[in-house]
Amino acid sequence: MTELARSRGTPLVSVLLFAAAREAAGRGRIEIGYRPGLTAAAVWERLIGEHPELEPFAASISVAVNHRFVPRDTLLDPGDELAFLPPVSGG
Amino acid sequence: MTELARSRGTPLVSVLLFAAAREAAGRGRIEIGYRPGLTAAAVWERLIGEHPELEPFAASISVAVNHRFVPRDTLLDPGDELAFLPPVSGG
Amino acid sequence: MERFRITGEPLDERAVGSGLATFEDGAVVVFSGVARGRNRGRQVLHLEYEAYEAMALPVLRGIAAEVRERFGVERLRIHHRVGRVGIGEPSVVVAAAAPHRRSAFEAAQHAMNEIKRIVPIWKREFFEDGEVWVEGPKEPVTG
Amino acid sequence: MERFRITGEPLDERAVGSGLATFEDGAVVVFSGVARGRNRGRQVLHLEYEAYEAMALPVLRGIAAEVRERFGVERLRIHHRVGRVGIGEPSVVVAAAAPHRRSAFEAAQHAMNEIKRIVPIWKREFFEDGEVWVEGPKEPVTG
Repeated sequence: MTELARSRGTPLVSVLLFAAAREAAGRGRIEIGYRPGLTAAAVWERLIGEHPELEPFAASISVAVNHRFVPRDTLLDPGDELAFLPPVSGG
Repeated sequence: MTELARSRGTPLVSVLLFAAAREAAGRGRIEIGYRPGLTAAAVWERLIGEHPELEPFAASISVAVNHRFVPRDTLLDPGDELAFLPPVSGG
Repeated sequence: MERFRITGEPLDERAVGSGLATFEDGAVVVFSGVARGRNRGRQVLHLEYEAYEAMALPVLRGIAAEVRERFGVERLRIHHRVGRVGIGEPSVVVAAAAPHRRSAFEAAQHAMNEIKRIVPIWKREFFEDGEVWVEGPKEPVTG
Repeated sequence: MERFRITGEPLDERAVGSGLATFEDGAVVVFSGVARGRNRGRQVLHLEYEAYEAMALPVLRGIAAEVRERFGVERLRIHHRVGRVGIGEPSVVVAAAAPHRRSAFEAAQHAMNEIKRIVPIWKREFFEDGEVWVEGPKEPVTG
């Protein structure tokens, strides 16, 4: 979808995946096209559609937009950096 | 009393004072004669008699015999090391 | 010495607390999280940490702001390592200085609890026969 | 490295926690009590500590035994300085290592609380215009 979005000059949202989720999807960064009304939850649903391996993360995934934790129903803006974070285990 | 006790070959109890109590009494170590039935409290009373400057410590002083905290009414044995400890402030 | 640091280099545990106390501080607490050689009965060969660094740093700053507000502790440093960490090596060092010990302890302990809960860093354990991503609290963080 | 030490020499904060963690430990907490330059609004020039050393060492061992029993923490070191201590210098360093952070924090904090409560050591503060023996909890310890 990256190339499709770019070719039309559509405003983009960057989607980041980390750790086990990144490995499950086989990719850590995806650019998707922005459209008004797009929520983090909608992006997640779309990701699961393309990468069913992400399904097990659904209940525990946290969402961050522009480096801040946000609720899943957060509306996105063009240029946002959206990240899906599996349960953290730093320290 | 040290010399008196020694001259008779009486068994002794060593009495130690520390910090502010040591300075109040002007001495840190006193040997006193042992007699059956002697308690830490009795030694303290005798100390206060000789060093009234110790009176203010009466309520807060802790008692140790042979490096262990003990109640004031503890009976002493010959050769014991008896210490009167003002409230500690280490750390 | 940076207050917050995510680094691929070995942490200098000794340096993190050094020079942190001011004239009025009577207590310094330094916590080191060390890579354990055994976890849930299995021998661990080494660890690997991955960070979402652009987010981890502001989250650490947010933790420090909360520590200041809750415990009045302003002198706090948090250094976290990423990449491969050998057994016995520190993966995180938190240092807190305060006039009295209680708030220094609270600050360091609360910071560590929050690091475990919300800082976007992930740990992978390597065993003789495989590897596993460690997952922390399953409850999603919602801001 | 001695587990318990009362010394007239400067404490090496860095060394006390060093090498304490074993293969199974994931947490090391090092607490340093530092001579403050200000106390109750007065400027302190330096401190002086006096110990009843023959008793302080067994009391420290007793604290360690209690820490082991209560928190299951076996790796604990306590070093206390005596004599003159300059402002900013550590007067006491406590290090605890354990598999998990909670017990390491509890061990270090409880050890410090007990040091303040029962170890026969006394602090004297020196000011521009005099000096004063600091007194801890007024409640006598009865064993």
